[in-house]
Amino acid sequence: MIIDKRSFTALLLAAAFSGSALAAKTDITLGMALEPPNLDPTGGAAAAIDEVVYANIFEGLTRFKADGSVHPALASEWSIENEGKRYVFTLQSGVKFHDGADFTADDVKFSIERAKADDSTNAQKGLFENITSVEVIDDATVAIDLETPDGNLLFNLAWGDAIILDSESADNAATAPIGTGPFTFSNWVQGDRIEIEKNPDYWGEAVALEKATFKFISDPTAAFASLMAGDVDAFPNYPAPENLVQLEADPRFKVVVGTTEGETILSMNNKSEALADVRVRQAIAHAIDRQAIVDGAMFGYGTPIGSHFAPHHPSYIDLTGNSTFDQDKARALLKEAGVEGDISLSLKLPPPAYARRGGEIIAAQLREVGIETTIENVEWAQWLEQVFKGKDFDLTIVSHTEPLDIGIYARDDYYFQYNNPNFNELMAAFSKEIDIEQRDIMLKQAQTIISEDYVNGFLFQLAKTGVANTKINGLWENQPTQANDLTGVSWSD
Amino acid sequence: MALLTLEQLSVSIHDTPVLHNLNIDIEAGEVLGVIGESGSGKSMTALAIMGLLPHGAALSGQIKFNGLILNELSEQERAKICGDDISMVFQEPMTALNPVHTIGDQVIECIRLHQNISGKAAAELARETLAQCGLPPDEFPLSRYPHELSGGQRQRVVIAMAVALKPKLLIADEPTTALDVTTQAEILDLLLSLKQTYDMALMLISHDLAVVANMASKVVIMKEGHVVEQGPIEPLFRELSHPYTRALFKASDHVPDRKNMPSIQPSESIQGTDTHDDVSKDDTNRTANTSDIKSAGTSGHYSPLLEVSDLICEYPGTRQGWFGRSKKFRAVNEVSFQVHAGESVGLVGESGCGKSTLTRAILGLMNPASGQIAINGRNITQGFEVLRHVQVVFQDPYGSFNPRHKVQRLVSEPLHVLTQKVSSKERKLLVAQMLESVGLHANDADKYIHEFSGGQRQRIAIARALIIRPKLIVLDEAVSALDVSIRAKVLDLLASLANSHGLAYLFISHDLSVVRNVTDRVLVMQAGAIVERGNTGDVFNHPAHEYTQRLVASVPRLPDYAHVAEHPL
Amino acid sequence: MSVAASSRFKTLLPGAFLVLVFFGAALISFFYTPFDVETLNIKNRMLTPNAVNWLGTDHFGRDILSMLMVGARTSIAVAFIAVGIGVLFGVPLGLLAASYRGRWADEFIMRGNDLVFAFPALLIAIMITAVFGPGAVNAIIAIGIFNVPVFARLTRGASLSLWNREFIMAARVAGKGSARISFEHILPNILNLLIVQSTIQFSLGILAEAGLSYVGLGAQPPTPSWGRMLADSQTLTTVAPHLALFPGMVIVLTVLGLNLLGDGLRDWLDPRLRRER
Amino acid sequence: MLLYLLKRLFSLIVTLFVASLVVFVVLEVVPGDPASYMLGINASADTVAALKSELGLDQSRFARYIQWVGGMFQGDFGTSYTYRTPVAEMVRERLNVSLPLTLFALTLAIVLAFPAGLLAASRRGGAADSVVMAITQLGVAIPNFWFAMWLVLLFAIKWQWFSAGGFPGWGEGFFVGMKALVLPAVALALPQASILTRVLRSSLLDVLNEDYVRTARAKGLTRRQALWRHALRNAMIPVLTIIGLQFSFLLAGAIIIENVFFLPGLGRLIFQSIAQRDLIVVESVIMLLVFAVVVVTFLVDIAYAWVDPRMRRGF
Repeated sequence: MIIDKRSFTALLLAAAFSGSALAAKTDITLGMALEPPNLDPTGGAAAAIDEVVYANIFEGLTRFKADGSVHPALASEWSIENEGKRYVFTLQSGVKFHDGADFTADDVKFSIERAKADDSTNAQKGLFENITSVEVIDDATVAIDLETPDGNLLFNLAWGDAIILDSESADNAATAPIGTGPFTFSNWVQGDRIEIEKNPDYWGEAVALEKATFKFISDPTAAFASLMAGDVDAFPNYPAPENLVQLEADPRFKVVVGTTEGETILSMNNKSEALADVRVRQAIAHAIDRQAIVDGAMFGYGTPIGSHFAPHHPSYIDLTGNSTFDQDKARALLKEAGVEGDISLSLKLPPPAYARRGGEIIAAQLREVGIETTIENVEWAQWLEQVFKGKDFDLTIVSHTEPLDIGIYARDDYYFQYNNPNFNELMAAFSKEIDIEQRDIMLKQAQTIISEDYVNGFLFQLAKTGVANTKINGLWENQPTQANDLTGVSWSD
Repeated sequence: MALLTLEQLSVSIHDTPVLHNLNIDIEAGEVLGVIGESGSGKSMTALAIMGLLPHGAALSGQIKFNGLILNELSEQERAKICGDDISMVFQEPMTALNPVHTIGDQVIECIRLHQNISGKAAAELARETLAQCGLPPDEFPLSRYPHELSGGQRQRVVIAMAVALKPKLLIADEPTTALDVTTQAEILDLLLSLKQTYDMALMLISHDLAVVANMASKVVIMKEGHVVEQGPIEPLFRELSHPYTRALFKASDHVPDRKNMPSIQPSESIQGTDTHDDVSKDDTNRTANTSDIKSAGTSGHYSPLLEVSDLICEYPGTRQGWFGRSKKFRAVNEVSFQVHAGESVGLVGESGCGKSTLTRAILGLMNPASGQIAINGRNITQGFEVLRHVQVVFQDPYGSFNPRHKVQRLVSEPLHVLTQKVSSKERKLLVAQMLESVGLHANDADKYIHEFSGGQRQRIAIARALIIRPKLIVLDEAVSALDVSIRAKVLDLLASLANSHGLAYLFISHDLSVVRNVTDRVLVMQAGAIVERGNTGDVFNHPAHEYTQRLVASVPRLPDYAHVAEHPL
Repeated sequence: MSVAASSRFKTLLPGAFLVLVFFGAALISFFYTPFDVETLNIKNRMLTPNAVNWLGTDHFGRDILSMLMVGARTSIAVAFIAVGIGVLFGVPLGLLAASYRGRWADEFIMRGNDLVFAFPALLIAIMITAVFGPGAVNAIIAIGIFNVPVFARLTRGASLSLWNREFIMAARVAGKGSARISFEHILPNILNLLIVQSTIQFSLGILAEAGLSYVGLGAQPPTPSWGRMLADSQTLTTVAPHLALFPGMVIVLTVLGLNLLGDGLRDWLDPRLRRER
Repeated sequence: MLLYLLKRLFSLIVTLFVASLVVFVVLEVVPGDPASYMLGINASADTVAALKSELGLDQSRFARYIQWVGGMFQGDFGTSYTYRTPVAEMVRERLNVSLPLTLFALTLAIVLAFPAGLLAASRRGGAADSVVMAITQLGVAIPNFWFAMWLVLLFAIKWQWFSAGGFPGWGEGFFVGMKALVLPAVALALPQASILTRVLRSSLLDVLNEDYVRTARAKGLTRRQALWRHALRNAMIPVLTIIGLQFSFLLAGAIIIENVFFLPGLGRLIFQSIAQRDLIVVESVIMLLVFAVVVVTFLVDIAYAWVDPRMRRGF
């Protein structure tokens, strides 16, 4: 067979071209500690769902960006009417779901009403409580009416639980998610990985990656091994801070330490016999050496906090001075409360390392001032049942990862059972307040109240410790919400 | 030159000498008998020749065969001779064959190891040899597995393997000891005829003088690893000049002194309760009598010590079909007999005839399907105190004692059956008494059972049986496992105890010569039924039933020239 | 004799030595440990072996040698009690089954055994901890449950062959009942077998405790246990390998010691167990 | 034999039935429910209730048990609460990893154990025997997960010959799949091979004491020939029992190793499902493992008959 010379050259060129195109990688493998149980962010609370689908497969009307700010997504713009009680959204045009269906205002109505419905299984149903109705004005315009003015609506709509689904495919979102995002779902090997591919028909700015794989590696040793062996390219939430030093020393990797919305606290049951006395709670607060916990449990990663508030938030005030590490003071307080050397508390620890390791350290620290604890390690399901629902605990350690969630202290039946009418009033006023300055003042007041009431032992703000191949750009540094937004991710060569 | 010569052969195992400077010759085509009691080293000699000594054995001297010094050959070279020129038959046919291979494979393997012939030819040869050994191919195809054969048939397979290649020397180590007496006769005949056919030398190892006497032309007598004497058999057995040989002869046909026994002959004429046509009901009139006079049994006031009537014992068999009833195997079939106080009754029969089941039933260890067992006129189902008049001595002197307990506790165990409490002081006294009455010392009570020899253990077993002063002792093959000399002593002991304690014995054995010497009456059992009964002497001298005749004829006898024994069989 | 003697030096003595070392360490830890294991010293964490902390310190700055000594208590206690449960329930069940051999009670016990046996040990542990939460006590129960059929089967099997022995018949002729024979005659004769099996199960118990603690189903903090030390150090193998090395080696040596002891005991207590003939 | 098998089959079914009851009852009392787990801490009570009814968890226990067992008879294991996919499908996918891993490890164990056991038995008391025995003593004593840790450290992290774990799937080709299973299989096989070696050796030594081996030697077989032709097959009975036990042990016992190597196998599925209170998955997987144990025991019985003709007759 004789090959035409010109076509041969063309072949070579093509090969050379494609070769150069391959020079920068277009696929990425991300490690995740937990596998999502399903892929429907509107049907479950698991952070892992959002970590796969948020901004990649599904989009909402608004979205969070890396710095936590709220930006337009499927809604290109909006206007606020009726004294803050009506939001009119203009939708992006030309948006199609991955199955080819058109995205219209009907889908928005469907999605919000589905989340609000009586038989809804949305884990954050509260986000939609204030919405009275959704009105389709035309295909590209939709209006949301509120019961009371709400400064948080755009923020709320950016949550993964508020993404927009197509009524046709919504029921299958758990296993076959059909969204509008820049990536389409392609494969799920349960127990091992989920693969997504570039959506060629994406309405917005095209992404650099062709393919992304989320690999589930729950074991921290395995996580380390998988990075070292090159099985994964990045671990946005690296589960073993103890190895970070080593990874940092490795030129192949960069370690990015950012913040999360996770206030890690030693929750106390304010209604339990021993802890109803504020002096005991204060004693515990003083008995705790936060830095030792950050060092011992998180290997130095994490910022000590003195109240239930994220340090990177503009309204943050440092209240750690209210609960300095002072064992003598702790002992004195216990004596004052009349329980010196005669106090034994249960300490229930959910699975994460911050809780299990932190719990061991706290138990040792409390023992120093004469408080005995009985550690009980529990699974999350058990924790939810016994601690969260049953309030059958004295102490527990948990990281509250929802953004700006100081409002939980206003819920009287919340699991730590804090009950302060003044604080409740403050929070009620805050939710109606639109003025930025006023809101700032209120938030500072709120932080101070719970800090001085020693509601819980405030430990540290959970750090986001990500590890990535040095050639990867565009991964989120902080974690304003649970997400592995890949839209801006690319390889440099 | 001799075919096989053992020169100054000594063997020790883990530095314990077991053979001392043996010098033995076997000429081609001759039968050499090797006689000795357990521990005499006769089996070890055979294993030394075959190169199969156990782990840790050390050998000195020479084993010369056909000009080769066997013990200097390599394992491979030796393996070429074993199975080809020299082959061996072992004592235990039940375990001598590999259970997972067919008998054909095992014979063929032997052939093909030494001869380079096709599998087909080897199979043909195997078939021929098996047929020659009494296993015709139509009944016993090569595809049979060992577990499908009886002990005698298995021994024939082992012999077939040994003779398939027409060896020059066949070593048979107690080839019939584990077999029934009728089978023994057949196997011995087979060995003789094969020896003739193939013109091979045969080294026959046995503890049984009569077996050897009938087969061998030359004999070696061994004791504790030494050759006591050897030479042509006839002069040796005729003269019995060596005291050990003489003692062996005397012991092997020992008749204990039972002259002082109270000669109880209760009115036997009214006892017949047999239902079998072919069995007489009456000792004084043993001719076949088919008439039934059962009713007579109830007349008279005398109640026998043990009365077994119409006893049937069954075992569950394999089930027929998924839900089908299992067909039961009847081990004891309508057996009736009596034992009277002070009497010694023998029960003989070959393995599987049901005598063990019968024993178990009498001892209350299993429930009969129907029929009655009465002791002193009371049914044994009425409770264990009825059984206090019966005790037992088992065959195995090693297995019949709990190795964890001291003799004191072992011997006193049956006291449990007594209704009244016995204080520990009384117990001690009783045990001491019993031990002394069986010829042991009172202070033996503090020892463990492993400190005693087999014969001593049987004495302890007897002491244990005696302690509650039973009227009847069941001797279940009680002397079968003992060497002849020890057996003689135990039999003497039993006889004297019968005299002093007025005991009755039910003497169960497969060994006809012993039964003959120690019992007054005998019951012959076959396939679950008693086929013949009567005074011991009459039954053995003039057996009426065809089976009894066969049994008696099969018992090996010492040749007439050897007449040290007072009562040749 | 020489065989027995040589095996004693090859297995029994080294085994006994190793086991004594670790039992001794566990006992000593009640009175003395080089450092307090309840006090954390985060600043001194993950020190490599040195003159002060002979085996280094762990991720909380605790002395590893002291931790191993105290951890020995947990491992040994868990394994010991679990074997105890197995013996306490399994042996009587086995004896009962053997004395009712072939009858429904036997069948019932053995089918029950099969049922327990059908659940892999780890599954039992997972199910138990799911219900009652993780902890040393539940690890004991899980391992113990698994030991029951082991001992029941062993006891039944060994007893069955004894029931056919003539000395048992002699006892029955002496009018003794099944229960009495089981305890007077059967039990003493299978005791050696049970002791040997116990050492084997003991070593398996130590391994099982380590495995359960490793996956978080075993002993809970602050109780130190070898398995938990391994679990805690698993992410640190690359940073501080000695954290995983020492507890692992201690487990290996203890299990090795117990196995050698078991083998040695088997030869020494009763050579006949190795089969007569 | 057939009758015996039928009898065994019957007791197998009874065992499975009782096991299903035990599993169901035990897991019913486990605290925590899948709906609250799935919805997290901010969910309202009526949301949880809605999800519960959607999952069918509001039905009576009896009804759910009947539904579950009834479904299993038709091969329907129900639908996972959290994954919302048929359990059968999930299990099949996990079996694709667990079963090959188990077989791989078992094969490895057998391949290692047979030569070692034969060598040790034929050179009893010799140097080779001592070496094999010493190695197996260690092999039995080393916890497999600890061994696995060092394997990962050396072969995956240091030398990078194998990946540290994970499973690419059989879609990538047989050898790619097998390569991913090498380290876990080695970690699993080491103790099992040691156990098997010891059992084989002692079983061989027992059999070598049997009369028929002496008979074979008298026929002119050398010690080694007798070992191969006559002892090995007879020594297989205890070895088969152990292999059967090991199969079921490996299938379920790989849980820890699956964790170390983050393999998506059955063990991890159990762990994950129990944490998520996906009880229907837990129940079904446990039943499957119990079923496997029972069936393997049954197969071992059949294998006995294949090895030993004495077992073939009667019952």
